[in-house]
Amino acid sequence: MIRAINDALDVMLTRDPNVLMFGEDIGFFGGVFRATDGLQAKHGLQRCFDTPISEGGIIATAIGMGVRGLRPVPEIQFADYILPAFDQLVSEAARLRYRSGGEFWAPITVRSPYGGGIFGGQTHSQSPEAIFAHVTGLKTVIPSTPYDAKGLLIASIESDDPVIFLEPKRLYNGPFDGRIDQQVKSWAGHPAAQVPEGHYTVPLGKAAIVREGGDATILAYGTMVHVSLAAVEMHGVDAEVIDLRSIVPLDIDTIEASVNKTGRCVIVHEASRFGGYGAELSALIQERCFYRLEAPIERVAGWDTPYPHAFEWDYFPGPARIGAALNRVMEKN
Amino acid sequence: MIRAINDALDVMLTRDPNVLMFGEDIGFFGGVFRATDGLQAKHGLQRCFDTPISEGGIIATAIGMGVRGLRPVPEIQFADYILPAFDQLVSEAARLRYRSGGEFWAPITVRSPYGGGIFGGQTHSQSPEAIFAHVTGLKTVIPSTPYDAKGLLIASIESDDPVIFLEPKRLYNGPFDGRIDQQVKSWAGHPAAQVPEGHYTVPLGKAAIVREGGDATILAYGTMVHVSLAAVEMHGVDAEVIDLRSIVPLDIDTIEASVNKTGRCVIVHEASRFGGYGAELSALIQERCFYRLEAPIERVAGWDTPYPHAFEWDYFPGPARIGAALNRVMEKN
Amino acid sequence: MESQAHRANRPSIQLHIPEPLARPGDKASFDHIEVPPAGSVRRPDTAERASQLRDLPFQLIRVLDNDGKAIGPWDPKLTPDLLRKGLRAMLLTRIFDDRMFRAHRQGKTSFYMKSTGEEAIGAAQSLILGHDDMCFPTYRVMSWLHARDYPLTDMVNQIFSNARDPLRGRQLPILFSARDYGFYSVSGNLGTRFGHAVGWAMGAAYQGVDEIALAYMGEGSTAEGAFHETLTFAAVYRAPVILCVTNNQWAISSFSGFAGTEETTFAARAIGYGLPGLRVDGNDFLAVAAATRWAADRARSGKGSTLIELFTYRVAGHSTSDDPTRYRPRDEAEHWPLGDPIERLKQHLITLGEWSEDRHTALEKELDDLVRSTVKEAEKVGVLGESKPPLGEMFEGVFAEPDWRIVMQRREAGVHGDD
Amino acid sequence: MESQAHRANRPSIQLHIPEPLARPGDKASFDHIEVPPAGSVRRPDTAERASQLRDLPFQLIRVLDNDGKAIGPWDPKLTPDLLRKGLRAMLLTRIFDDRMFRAHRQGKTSFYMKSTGEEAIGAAQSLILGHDDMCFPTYRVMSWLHARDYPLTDMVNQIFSNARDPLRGRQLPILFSARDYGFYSVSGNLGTRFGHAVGWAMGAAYQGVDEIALAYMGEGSTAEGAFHETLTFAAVYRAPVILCVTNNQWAISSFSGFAGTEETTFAARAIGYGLPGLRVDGNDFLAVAAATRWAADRARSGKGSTLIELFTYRVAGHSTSDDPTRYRPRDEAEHWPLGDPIERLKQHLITLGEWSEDRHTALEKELDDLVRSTVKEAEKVGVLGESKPPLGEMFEGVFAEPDWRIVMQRREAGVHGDD
Ligand SMILES: Cc1ncc(C[n+]2csc(CCOP(=O)(O)OP(=O)(O)O)c2C)c(N)n1
Ligand SMILES: Cc1ncc(C[n+]2csc(CCOP(=O)(O)OP(=O)(O)O)c2C)c(N)n1
Ligand SMILES: [Mg+2]
Ligand SMILES: [Mg+2]
Repeated sequence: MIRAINDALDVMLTRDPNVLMFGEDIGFFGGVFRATDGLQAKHGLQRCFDTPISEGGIIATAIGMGVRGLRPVPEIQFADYILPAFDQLVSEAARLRYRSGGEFWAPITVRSPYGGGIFGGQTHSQSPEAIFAHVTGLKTVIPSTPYDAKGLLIASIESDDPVIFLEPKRLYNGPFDGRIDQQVKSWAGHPAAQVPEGHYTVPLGKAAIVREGGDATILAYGTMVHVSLAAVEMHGVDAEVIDLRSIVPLDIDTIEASVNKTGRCVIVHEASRFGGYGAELSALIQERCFYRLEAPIERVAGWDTPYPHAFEWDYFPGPARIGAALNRVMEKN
Repeated sequence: MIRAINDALDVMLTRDPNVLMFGEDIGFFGGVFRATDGLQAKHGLQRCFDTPISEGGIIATAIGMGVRGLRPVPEIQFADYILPAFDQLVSEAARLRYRSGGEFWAPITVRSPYGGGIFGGQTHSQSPEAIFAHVTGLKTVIPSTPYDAKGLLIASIESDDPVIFLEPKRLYNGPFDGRIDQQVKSWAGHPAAQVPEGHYTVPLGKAAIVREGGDATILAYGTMVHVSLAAVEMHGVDAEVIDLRSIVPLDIDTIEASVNKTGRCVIVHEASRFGGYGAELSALIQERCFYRLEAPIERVAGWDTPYPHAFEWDYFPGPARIGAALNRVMEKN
Repeated sequence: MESQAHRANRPSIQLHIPEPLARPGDKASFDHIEVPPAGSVRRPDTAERASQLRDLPFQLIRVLDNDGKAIGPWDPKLTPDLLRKGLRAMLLTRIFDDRMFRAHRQGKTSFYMKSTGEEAIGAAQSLILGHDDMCFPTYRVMSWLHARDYPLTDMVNQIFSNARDPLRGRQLPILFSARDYGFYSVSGNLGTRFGHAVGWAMGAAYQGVDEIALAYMGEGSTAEGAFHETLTFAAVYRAPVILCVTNNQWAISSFSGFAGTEETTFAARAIGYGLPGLRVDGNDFLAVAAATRWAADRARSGKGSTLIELFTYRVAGHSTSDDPTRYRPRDEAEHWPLGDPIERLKQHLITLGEWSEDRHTALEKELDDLVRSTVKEAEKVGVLGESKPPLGEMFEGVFAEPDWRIVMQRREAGVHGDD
Repeated sequence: MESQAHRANRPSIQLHIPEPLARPGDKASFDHIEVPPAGSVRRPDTAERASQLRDLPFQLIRVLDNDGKAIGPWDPKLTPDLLRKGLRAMLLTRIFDDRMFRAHRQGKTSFYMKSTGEEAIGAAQSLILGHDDMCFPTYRVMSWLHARDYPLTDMVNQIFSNARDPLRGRQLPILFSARDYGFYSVSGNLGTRFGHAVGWAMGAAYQGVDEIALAYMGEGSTAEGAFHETLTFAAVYRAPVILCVTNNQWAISSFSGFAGTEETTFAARAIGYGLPGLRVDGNDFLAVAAATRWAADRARSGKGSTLIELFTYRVAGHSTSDDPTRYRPRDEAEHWPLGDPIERLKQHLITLGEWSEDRHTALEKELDDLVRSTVKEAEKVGVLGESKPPLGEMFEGVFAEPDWRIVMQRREAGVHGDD
């Protein structure tokens, strides 16, 4: 996936002189995860450069450039470190178009690696998507495959709205499915790792049904898409697995159709459960599919604790926990 | 309510030399809403003082004092302006005890006026409770009456955990119930405006059933408690109205018992709907009361737009919108 | 570890809380403020390195002397026409402010903020910078717009939040936005736009054009982290931006000691970033113009950013919600040593023979009439509560295109068709 | 508005992006760094006003000369015992770091960070400050703990995240906390604890005790808004706190130009806050000790905060995840002009006749053995993945008392009883 992201950035730098990117260590070095590897050398010092360690400053600067008509793609090194820029994102990027009567807006795309599974401890593992989803005026996009990563990232950069583009860092180098007893897989051979050359987009707000099924619906995004597929495989439930791809805008139609069909639903995310994005999904589904639901909607999520270093695999929602939830919605206990 | 808050602060300054407070304009001036009126004169320059305009600095400083064993009660002038301190609250105050293996913690109480109804426009009207509720390690408390305000504030200051204490600014001077065609009321004569002298607490995590009823359950907090009561009165539904009082910790037992009794539920808050705290309530209830629910849980909330100045009363969830939702859960259409 | 025994006879420790020299009831005092004579500060070449300019932040650039003459190397030698334009803008600002403040008392608007005593700042800078430059304002530099002849009716409509409000009822009065007038969107939260100016300016440099940005921050707001982030980015990338601290000595009820001036100046912050820092008499139209032009020339020639402290005094209350007699002597403004910027510019023009008391009185009358008739016109559309933009405007502009939530909620709120 | 025509023949504008003097393959260079002789900086009285100290941030306080002699007014005249303690702490830090780095390669821990070349800082400051003072560290001052004889086994257990980890498996290796050793909780996010030090120090002043705080921030991290907020509060309330910028010139792959040093120093930031700013040779144990003592005396006597820039060089990679040869010349460290702090202190002690090569070799051996045996002991408990604290620890310490969510989730996660 990291190469697909690099490719998307390269394509956009090549196509559009208004695109530029900056962030901590992304210039000469190419980023701590190598997302911008080679881009400064290829496109020049001014198109992809390092910044002071100041997330607030990075986003403020990006907004100012966006106001001029540029399309900056700032990187925040870890999503945990977006918080110093939270005010800029919420009070400025998200509000600018509205409050100025449409005179100004900030077409910025904030890329940031997020999520767990790499033994990164509390401040290199968190999933902050819920606090963005609640902010009116921000879009939040989360890919789960190389194909989607490239297409969604290009669509995000081309969007005239501010986009938080969260990259599941555990998927950078392979489709991790939570089975920690198995050999680490690379993307090689995965169908969605075939990334076309050049420009293409995956539209924001369109979910993907990554597995059709009739017994239950699983809603997931990012790494949890792969973990959910593994859970389905391991637990023999014919579940439909939906990859949301963007959580704002949300593809409510696809979700509603699926749950109306299956009558059962499990929602999965890495972020802690209370007040997480799963709560909104659960609320929406019960509002729209109430008379079709056969069992309570289940949420499988991180525990309501900070992300704990040594307990990585106890915290991370693995296939076993998803399987148990599937069993509960199938009333198989 | 503002006098009850002032009273609580006065009581705690008198009782505990470890209590001190600071914030923008709260010292000599007594705060833009007069919450600390007279406290500097009475307790001294060092116990209640002004600060630089730097919410991040205010909270960082409070944490450092808390670590020493003091119990600082910083004020953030408007809840909209907590965001520059969001990182301090989330990455530091909320995590300190956990990550340090219990060596350090920050018993701070962050007071801040929040919510709408005063024609304050986008940045003086917002309700940010959902983003705090999602943060593991923070408590969030919201009173709706003078009695509760004093008792909950004292309990918050005495709590060893960091507490976000959100004061519904529209209730400072009277029990506003959303009926904008009626005369503005003061607290005089309201039963919960009788505030005992001296020290008492209202426990965190205990909801109040402010109106018993059998037909439906309304969950609300802050200003919306009063608006909900007005809606019940105006629409003639025998609804049980529950004032959550603290949203973390949440009194799930009281909620569960009520909804199991009524089978119908309306959740009300001022904050915008998508990803709001109502989503968590809705998700919890359908998880716990699924087989008792007779109709979809309804959410009445601010629209998914920024808080708009001229459209105050179109945005603010008034008794009419709550009434319509009550009708929908009662299937009265 | 060293023994702590030797500390025994140390003075006892106390937490220092800054206090202003005078509170209500005290005798007002500006004794701590040194006012050097006009013309006493050197004017270095705009190409000089910042490290050669470390003396400037501790001085005060003044051009107009007590007789209304322009003195010394910073005299910007502006044309009488430009000076009269500036005077008109300042006077209009003052008259407009007074009228709007009264409109608030009459319930015609929810909120208002005056810039009494600070009118020179926006007016001078607006006239010195070019049409393609961009200013990132606070709520207290409305004279920028008045200097560029922003349509007064639009302004009043915004303040009345009526159906013709150019910001569509979405924003608090006076938190303006006027792209065509080089005036960026203001918002209620402090400090956050300072960094946008740096990004905008970096964008100009990136595109190879010599447009520059100018940003304002109140002295109280400089305590926000955003101030530092902005200066850091401005310095690191040598952004063509002028960063202004309008030090009017008060932040609501808090005197500037709470922003950290007990031992230094705001201009001195520049030294730590390797930037030039100018400290300027903000009530001196010519000094403001001169310093701005110096910084603009420097920025346009690729030499980067300048920090300018505009030393002034907030004569009025903070806003319509404020009562300054609660926290400072009622007559404090009368003791303020740097005078009234309007009066000073007027005297200068008279000294030059380019203005007269009669013309001044006539101008006052003209502007007063203008404001009155504009308010009348806006009142015909409606004041707060009588008239507002169509309800549908509440749902516009959240995103470039609304998503299903907005579409559904519009409907639920009863918005039909074009409304 | 002024016409823009006169700009026609301006030089063309370009966005400036800082670049270090040398990248991999280039000849390493520190030519831009001036190294003044030891003893050349004046040592003002600790009671002097900050406005009298504005020269200091542009100098470099050094005590040890090239022959290992202590020179000039800043010589702290430490006892040989204290010097040997310091040497031991530094050496232990170096040996421990090397061993842990290797342990990471062997998969025994998830992460590690060395402080090679910077050991003097934590060691000297730890020994100068008192037991009741509190340090707010970064991940790169572990020598503070080694100087105070923190139990090595506990440290290794934390790094191995095993069952005896004093932080209960909740925190990344090396993000330590050791209250009894005056060592505040470190976290992965940068900069946020700087302000806690000010609050802690204000608390001390509030309580009328002369305890002081000392906080660290890497030079890269100074760009965070928190840096400025901290300095502002420290200055406004004259907090008894020493604020240290450890300028090791690199922030992962970014040279210090990205933190804004192309035209100034970090110590110079102090001027804008009205604080004293000292710039100190961070590889000179005596200079660090002397500057710290000066600032501590000042703080304890109610004169407030000092900003100290500790000029040093990050010899190793940023962490176990980093490969510095990708972004700087492989041999850059060898050209660094301020030498190795261990070597310099050792020479000084030898010059004083208080140490010898033999004793040094013996000490190295002793410490190496100590570290080896400690690691063995910790390995008996278990390395990463072999052993961890009981699962129940995941749910402890979220709040003072768990709420129902934690209680239920503990159960759901399979925690029984005490586990
Ligand atoms: C982030 C933030 N914090 C606090 C406030 C509340 N507030 C509004 S204006 C003001 C004072 C600003 O003072 P200053 O920066 O000196 O500007 P002035 O009003 O003097 O022009 C304060 C504290 C705010 N609007 N935003
Ligand atoms: C808020 C935040 N932003 C970014 C990071 C990622 N990060 C970790 S260390 C580091 C470099 C820090 O450099 P410096 O402050 O100079 O300290 P040094 O490592 O040199 O001691 C960065 C960018 C972080 N941990 N926290
Ligand atoms: Mg001010
Ligand atoms: Mg560094």
